[in-house]
Amino acid sequence: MKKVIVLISLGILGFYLIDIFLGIGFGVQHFTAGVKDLYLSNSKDTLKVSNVVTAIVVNFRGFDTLGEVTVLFLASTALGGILYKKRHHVGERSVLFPASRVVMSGAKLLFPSIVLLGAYVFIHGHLSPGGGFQGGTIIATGFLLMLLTYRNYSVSHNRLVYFESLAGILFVSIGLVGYFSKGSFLENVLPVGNMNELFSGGVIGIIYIAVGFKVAAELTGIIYTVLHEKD
Amino acid sequence: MEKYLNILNIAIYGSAVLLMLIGLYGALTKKSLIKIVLGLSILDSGVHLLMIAIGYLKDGTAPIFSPGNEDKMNIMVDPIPQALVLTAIVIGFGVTAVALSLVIRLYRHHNTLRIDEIKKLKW
Amino acid sequence: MIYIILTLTLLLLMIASAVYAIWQKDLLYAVIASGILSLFLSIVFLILQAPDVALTEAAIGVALTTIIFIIAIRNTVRFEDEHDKKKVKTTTK
Amino acid sequence: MVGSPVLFVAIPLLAAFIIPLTGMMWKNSVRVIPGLVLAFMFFLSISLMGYVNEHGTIVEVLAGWKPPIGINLVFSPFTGFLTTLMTFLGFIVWLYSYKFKRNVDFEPSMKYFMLLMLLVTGSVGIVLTGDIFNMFVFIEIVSISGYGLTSFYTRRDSAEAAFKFLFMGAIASTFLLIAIMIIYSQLGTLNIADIAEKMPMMDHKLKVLSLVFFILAIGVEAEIFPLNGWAPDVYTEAPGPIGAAFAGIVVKAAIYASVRLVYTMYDFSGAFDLFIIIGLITFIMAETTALRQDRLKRMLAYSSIGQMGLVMIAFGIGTKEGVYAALFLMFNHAIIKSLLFFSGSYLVFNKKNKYIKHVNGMGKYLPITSVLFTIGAFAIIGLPPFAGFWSKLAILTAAADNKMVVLIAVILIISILEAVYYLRVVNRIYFYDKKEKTEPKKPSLNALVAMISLGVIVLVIGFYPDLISGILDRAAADLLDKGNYIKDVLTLNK
Repeated sequence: MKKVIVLISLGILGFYLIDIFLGIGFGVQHFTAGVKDLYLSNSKDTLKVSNVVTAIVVNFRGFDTLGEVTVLFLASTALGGILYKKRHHVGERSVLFPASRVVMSGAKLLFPSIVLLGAYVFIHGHLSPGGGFQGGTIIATGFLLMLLTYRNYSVSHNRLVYFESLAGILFVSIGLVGYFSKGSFLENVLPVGNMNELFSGGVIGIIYIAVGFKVAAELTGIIYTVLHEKD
Repeated sequence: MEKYLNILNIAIYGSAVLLMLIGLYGALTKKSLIKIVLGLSILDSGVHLLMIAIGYLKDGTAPIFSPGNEDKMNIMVDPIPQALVLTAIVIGFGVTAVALSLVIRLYRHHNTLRIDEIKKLKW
Repeated sequence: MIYIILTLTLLLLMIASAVYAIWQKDLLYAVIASGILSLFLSIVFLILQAPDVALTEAAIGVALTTIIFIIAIRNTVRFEDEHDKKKVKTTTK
Repeated sequence: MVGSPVLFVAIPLLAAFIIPLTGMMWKNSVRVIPGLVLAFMFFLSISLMGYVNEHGTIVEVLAGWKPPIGINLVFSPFTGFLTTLMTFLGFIVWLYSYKFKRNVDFEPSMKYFMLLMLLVTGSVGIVLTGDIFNMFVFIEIVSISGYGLTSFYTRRDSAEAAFKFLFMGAIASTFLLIAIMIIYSQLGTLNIADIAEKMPMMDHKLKVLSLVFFILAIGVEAEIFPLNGWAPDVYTEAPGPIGAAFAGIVVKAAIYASVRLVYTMYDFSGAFDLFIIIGLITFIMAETTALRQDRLKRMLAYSSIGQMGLVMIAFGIGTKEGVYAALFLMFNHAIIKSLLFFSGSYLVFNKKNKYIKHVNGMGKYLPITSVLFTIGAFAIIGLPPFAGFWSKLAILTAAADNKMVVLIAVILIISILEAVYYLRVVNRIYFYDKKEKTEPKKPSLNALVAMISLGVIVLVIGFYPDLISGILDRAAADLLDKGNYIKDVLTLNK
């Protein structure tokens, strides 16, 4: 009975959604006076950032990103609170599968390159696809690989907290520097440089590196907390 | 070419909406808590696809001014939905992580994942 | 043309893995299916000219979400209808 | 200018990132710093209110990009009023729970205060922001801290309540994204003022559908009738002060969001009738359910939902008197409901299920708390010398001006129901004998200060409603002046 009601309401919802979006159309310019062109031209001419998505995420709508980083921070905080146990014994880590020697040496070989790849992705966030979130996630997957392969591989919790906090403080401080020197939070205070060079885009690169460290530390922390969750 | 674009139009929006409906169906009817969270994450994927599809421009290029690409501003796809989806994906992951930790704790209390055996989740 | 067929195939596979993920009683398989869904989704993002999003979806959707689901399954039960052994024991006692 | 609206968000986030570091060195900092931050936010909002009264709305540009490119924050008489109210309540909640969980481990208390601070920050962000996607981000911040705070007690069924909340919240956030994308695909902008200006260009059908998705999404946090299934559980299972924070802060922010959408962004009047209908259903359903509750916090939760329905009705009237009444109701509800949650949780302290019968005879054991609860109960019913009377009077006058006789009748009848269940509790406090042997817990000094200051506000506003009516008047005029909002944001005469 419940399924029937659910199906009927989903049918109604689906009908309206299809109706709306087919009406909107695909692959065409939907609006004439939107902000899209402003973003594109400002990113090219004012900020000299080649990856427009990065320019939007870090500068034009950098406030969203600050909120987003906070959401991850909150998620890891809430996670720790939810899974908290009174007697703070770190339980045995759940091992998903016993790792063979091949996997072990493979992981050892792969780990540095994964971290390097992640660092590359967030350092070049304003030039090529990628950025702090992607790079941070890639680094976190590297740690995940090590945590899964080696039973007694551990990440210092304090070190994660340091990275997380310092990166967050760096992000907000850059914003506040912009506020106090130029009058607007997160405003660019550094020279923008030339297009398609590593040192371009002013504070964007620095903020994305901070975001990368923060995301990497937070995601590793989340995985670490959940992995140690075994009765 | 018009005709094919039309097919893609229906296919992309249709599959995005279908993904959302499948996810919602799973979240609303399944009994297992993990299945519910899985449904929610599929629902999220559908919405993300929908958002990216709105920003797409026929024969567009990615919104990156890489060398040799600097003057293609008019045919670049819309970068704003992409930025929004980036934010939404990360937020979605945060919510999923919190949801799964709640699931683990519920399991610790009740030793089951079935919502019909956990009293308050019946509604 | 090939491009359209590729897109259609990917979309079809995506829907199929979503349906499989919801239908499958074995949660582990379901979660893997949803990871595969994310993989296809990230390729679709790439086709739709969104490389940034594709990268994020590949890293977060495919790797992290899947692994965190697997850890959750590891800590709870693997099958949708399964009751925990502890509980069964206490009821039989 | 003494400060700027962006500090409402920047400073708490900076503090949130610093707290884990200082917590390693000085453990007490995890509870002191959030309090300092909340106090700072309160004083900042007061000083900005003073500025706004003289010089008009402040529009703060972020990242140096003027709207519609960048995100902007709007501190107008209306948003400023709500910000002041929320930050004040946030500080009071912090003060009340300062000693909370003092004796247990360090980590949970750190999480509690951090999540509380970010809950207030997120709510203030929802109110101040002038961008719909930014609003989505803040709503998520509020939701996630809400999930964390709800599941704070590990020994109770709080995880269930939190999961229920999360389930609704996750679906709501996808609906919100859909609504945002519909608007974006039609108008190409995310700035509220810009959208409001371009709204006539939008197709009527899409307009209606996007509003429906918005209401479905925000309705979850705003506790609108079919979407409020999570609320009673969350209020019951969360720590007592968090109930107050939800009723006083989060719901206010969500109501603000829906009001901002309907009053400023959308331009068709049918939405106002929708508000009245939703409000009436919510009001009637919640108050009749509250009558049947046997747990104190659950009763307060349903009463809170009912009051929100009343606020929706008042906003739905749509005239200046209606908005004035709604704002007055919001103010009163925030103060009074917090007082009720605070004193109520001491009246049923240490009881497992917190039934209403546990308050029996508490008048003798906890005299001050009982008096404060009674003041709160009388005030929320709307008895004359208390603050609640003036807001009820305002809404009845507003309805009478518009000749909505049925509305007046319904509000009066439901108010009698409300009086019945509140007076029942007061009756139990004073005229029943205490049965249990357990010693009631005496409120600590900080909690007492928090409760008494709220009680004093209720009394003072009750005797001198003129103290606040000027602020409310300006806020109401500000909300109704849509053209001015658009002009302020888009032309930016800073």
